[in-house]
Amino acid sequence: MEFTAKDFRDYFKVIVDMIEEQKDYLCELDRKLGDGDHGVTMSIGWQAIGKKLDNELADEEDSAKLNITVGKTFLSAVGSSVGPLYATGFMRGAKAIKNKPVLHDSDLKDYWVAFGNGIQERGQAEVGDKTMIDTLIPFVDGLEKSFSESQNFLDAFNKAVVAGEKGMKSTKDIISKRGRSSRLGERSVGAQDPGATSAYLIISTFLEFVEQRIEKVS
Amino acid sequence: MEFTAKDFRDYFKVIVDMIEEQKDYLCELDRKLGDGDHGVTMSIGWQAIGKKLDNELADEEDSAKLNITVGKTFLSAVGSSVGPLYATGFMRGAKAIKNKPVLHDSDLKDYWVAFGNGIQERGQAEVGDKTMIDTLIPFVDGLEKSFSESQNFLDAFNKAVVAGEKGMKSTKDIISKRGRSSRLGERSVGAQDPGATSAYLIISTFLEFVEQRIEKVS
Amino acid sequence: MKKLINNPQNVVEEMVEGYVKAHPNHIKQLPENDRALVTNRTTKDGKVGVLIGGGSGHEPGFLGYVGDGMADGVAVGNIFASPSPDPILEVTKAIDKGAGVVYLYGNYAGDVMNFGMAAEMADLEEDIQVGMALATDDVASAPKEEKEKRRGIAGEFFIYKATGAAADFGYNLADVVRVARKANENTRSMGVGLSPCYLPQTGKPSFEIGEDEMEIGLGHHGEQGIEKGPIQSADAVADRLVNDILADIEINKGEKVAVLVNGLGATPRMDLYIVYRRVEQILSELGIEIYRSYVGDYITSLEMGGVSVTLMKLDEELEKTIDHPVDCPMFVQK
Amino acid sequence: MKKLINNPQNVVEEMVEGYVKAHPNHIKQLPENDRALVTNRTTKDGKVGVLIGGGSGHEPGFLGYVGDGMADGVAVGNIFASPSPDPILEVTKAIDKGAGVVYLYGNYAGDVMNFGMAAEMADLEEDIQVGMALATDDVASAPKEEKEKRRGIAGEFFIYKATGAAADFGYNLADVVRVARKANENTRSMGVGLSPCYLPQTGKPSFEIGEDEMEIGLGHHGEQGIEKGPIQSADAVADRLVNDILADIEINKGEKVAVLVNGLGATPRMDLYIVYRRVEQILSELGIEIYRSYVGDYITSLEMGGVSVTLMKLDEELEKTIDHPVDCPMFVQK
Ligand SMILES: Nc1ncnc2c1ncn2[C@@H]1O[C@H](COP(=O)(O)OP(=O)(O)O)[C@@H](O)[C@H]1O
Ligand SMILES: Nc1ncnc2c1ncn2[C@@H]1O[C@H](COP(=O)(O)OP(=O)(O)O)[C@@H](O)[C@H]1O
Ligand SMILES: [Mg+2]
Ligand SMILES: [Mg+2]
Ligand SMILES: [Mg+2]
Ligand SMILES: [Mg+2]
Repeated sequence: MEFTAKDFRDYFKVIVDMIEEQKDYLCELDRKLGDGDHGVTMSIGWQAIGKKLDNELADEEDSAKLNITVGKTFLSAVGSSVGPLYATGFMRGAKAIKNKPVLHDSDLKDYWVAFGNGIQERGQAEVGDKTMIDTLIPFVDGLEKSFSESQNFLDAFNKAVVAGEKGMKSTKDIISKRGRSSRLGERSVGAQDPGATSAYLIISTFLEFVEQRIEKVS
Repeated sequence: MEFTAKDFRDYFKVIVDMIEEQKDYLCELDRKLGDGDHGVTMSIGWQAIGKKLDNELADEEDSAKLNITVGKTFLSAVGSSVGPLYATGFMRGAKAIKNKPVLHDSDLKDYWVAFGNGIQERGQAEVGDKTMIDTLIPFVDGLEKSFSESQNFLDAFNKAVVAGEKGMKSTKDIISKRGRSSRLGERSVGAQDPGATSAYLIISTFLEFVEQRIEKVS
Repeated sequence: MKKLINNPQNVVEEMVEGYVKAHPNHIKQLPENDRALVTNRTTKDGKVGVLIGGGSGHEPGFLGYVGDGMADGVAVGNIFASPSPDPILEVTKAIDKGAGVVYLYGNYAGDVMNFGMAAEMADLEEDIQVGMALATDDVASAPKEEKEKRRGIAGEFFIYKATGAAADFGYNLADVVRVARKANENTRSMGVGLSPCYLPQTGKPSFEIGEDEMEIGLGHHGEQGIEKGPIQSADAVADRLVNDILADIEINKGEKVAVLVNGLGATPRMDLYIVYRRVEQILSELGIEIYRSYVGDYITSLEMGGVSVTLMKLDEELEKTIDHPVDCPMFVQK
Repeated sequence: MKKLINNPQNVVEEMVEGYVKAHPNHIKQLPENDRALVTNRTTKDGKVGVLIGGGSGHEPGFLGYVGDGMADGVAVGNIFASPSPDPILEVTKAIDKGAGVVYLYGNYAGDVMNFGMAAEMADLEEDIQVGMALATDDVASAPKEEKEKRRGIAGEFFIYKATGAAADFGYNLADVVRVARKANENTRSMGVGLSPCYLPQTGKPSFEIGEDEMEIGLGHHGEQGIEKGPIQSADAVADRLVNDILADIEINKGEKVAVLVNGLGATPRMDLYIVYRRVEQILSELGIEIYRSYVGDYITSLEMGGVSVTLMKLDEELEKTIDHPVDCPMFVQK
């Protein structure tokens, strides 16, 4: 599989639209656990990215540079909790694919592993804290494991997204230990974490994106 | 007919209870035309009077002094628009019956005429301004006229209350020219003036009070 | 209606008690009447006393404005009801320093009668000279031809500010009254209501309004305004308020104004500054100079939602009064 | 939801614009970043810079507290969202006078990460020393054993007050940070929510609450509290809040406190003073001396209804910081 800066741009544009659709749902989840703004925050951030994609980044051919700008733009636009988290994800991802005009399977794997691990490093959350880490670490672990077995990115990513989804759903049943919702204690049980949900949407959208691209090509 | 300080006290106590019953209705009328507090204001004032009647005034034998204290108590307790108005009514009434241990028909007529005229003097409103004056001036005029014809207080007061009632009802159809409601212009039409209503309640309660007393006696 | 109160009958007493306890260096209750509050600082001999007052429920108006540079005392009424003459008279006696006392209050039937009666008593019984100035700043409350019928709303703040300063400058009673009346003459306000307040004793909303409606020209006791309509943007509201004000008072290019964007109680500062932003734009476009701005809750109506805009046209004398420092429990200006 | 705004997307930009226009003598926007505001007055050379910040929607917090005696600059976030490192860094550069800068913010995941990133950049890229102090005053947000997890609410006001004064006294960075942390150590708050606020962009209430309910321990972004129950009297609420605070921090007879009764946005001053009245009674009964009181809207949550009580236990040094005069657009103390 091959993946270029143009593909990143197209993928990010799909996220821009996806976030607009999911905005209310993400806010609704955050109203139960936090301050009700997660959808708004994601929307502000991705709208800002959308503008960049159409302007400064319209002709960017370096995937790493594109990802760095995407991360910085998101951070500047939103601050908040998820600003530093997702920004770090994109910037660490960028680092992993530096100077590669075209990404191949193992580059893409490296990108997503760096993305997930970077977020964990930034936020210092553990699996079970009821955060996006509950999506991202199972996802990263699944990706690494499956890829080491099959050396096939698409196949491994597929399995990793399934693991991420399971992680996301698990946040429903656990007591929060991080972020705003941690103050709820027992009362946090029963609601799915908004950040875990947006993280899942970002990875599952990537899966759909590459699958559709493959369909088109074939 | 004979009327003493004790009768005044009993009458005023009936008003205390009557106002509690009419409180919400008077507020409701004021919500349409003013600031919605007329019932509250009347209640605060009459509750204060009620306390005085049971304490300092419990043994007061001078009708004039009793009325002066009632007026002052009302004024101190409420301020507001109706504080000075009703207080002046009671104080002018008191002046008209000074030094009379027992009031007879013509004294009672003088009392109520002074009551109504005093209020008009204080507020400088005219009939047709959509205030309590629309109740009180027809009432005073009716009282004077009928009394000069019959020299019978009860008969004259009866007719005067009917005139007052007509005046009160007329406030529904006129544009306000005084007080808070005057700013409404056309929009004040259709609502009955709260002060005209409380003034009517005060005089009609007096009528009921004396009629019942006569029944009891006879 | 949700309120953090105890017995609705006692809200004014308990508020005053809390207020005096919170600011013992600023203010005290007179022993003669617990609705009579005066500054706890010694005021200059020969200074004209400044007395303000009105119904409760407008906090910081009116008790919040007693202190250095503003009022010397306040008579506190029931909720939305004028104080009776008793506390007015007690404050008058307490703050008279031999130079007389000026009464500042809004043009409401109740206030006119009660302050009027107190002034008569001060003159007759106490031999204290009393001057009066009524606030009639609300342009929505009567047409220009009947200006004397207009009620006073947030513009009262500017009248207190100007009058308090004039008294501090050592002006005599006639001059203090002149400044107070000039401040009123030069001040215009207009407001808009979005959501009602609730009288504690009735628990009823002060006015009815639909989910998507606003009422333009609303009075600050919930008296109906001049127009009910669909809720508009902050800019449109600012345009309407400022334009109605400027249609009523001539303010020319190069002239200076003080601006007050006043919240009615429940409106976030965020919204007030968004309204201010547009007010500033309009005035700048017209070349009217903003000398000083006040944005916040200055005269409220319990938890009413909405905003009013006030402009005071300044001359040199009023500028000086606006600059004068103030130290009140609810308003401080350096 | 009824708001006086224009486009919900632009509320923060428009508020900041209005704010800067309203107070040009006090505050200015940095050309590098319009969410970076600094005092428009020259601060002393060698003075430690005081930087505050956080999400918008808490006005007067946080931008209202930039001025003489409080903060030198503020980084403004989106509604209820930490500012990003960019404006924090720009303010840091602008207010550093060679003595370093202290960051004051509430203990929220977002703020911790963004201020932390900015501090790293200030150190690495700009060679500016940065100290930090987090507000963790809300006793309802975590048990005593996990105090470091507690969020910051209205107590931030006292931390700004103390820290701003310490910086003005000429303390060095270490000492300013020490005072800031001591202020936080000595400060406890707890609040109660009666009605929600509405995020401008969603129009949704920040929390659900029944007509006759209140939520005790509510966070100031509408985060759920520790207990939802029937609405209680002002006295009962004050009892609960003060008792929970006093169970958490030892304040002995004869010791002094500063008191803040803070409205969350839509609560009338009347109600706040009624709550204050009871707070004062409790403290007086315990022989705790009230050194100074603040009653009003100091740190809000848009139009949320409710109140919080904050106590800061004072020692001699903190007393001096509390007495220090302040001149900010939204808070002045003589
Ligand atoms: N330390 C952390 N590590 C990872 N994720 C976190 C951390 N803190 C918070 N989050 C995530 O952030 C989400 C909330 O994001 P958002 O609502 O946008 O920010 P805020 O909390 O500032 O309002 C949570 O649902 C959680 O998944
Ligand atoms: N100048 C006046 N003369 C006679 N009655 C008046 C005058 N002004 C007001 N009123 C009466 O007062 C009533 C309102 O009383 P109330 O609601 O208790 O006082 P407020 O207007 O201070 O709230 C009006 O309905 C009207 O009848
Ligand atoms: Mg959130
Ligand atoms: Mg009324
Ligand atoms: Mg009234
Ligand atoms: Mg947030």
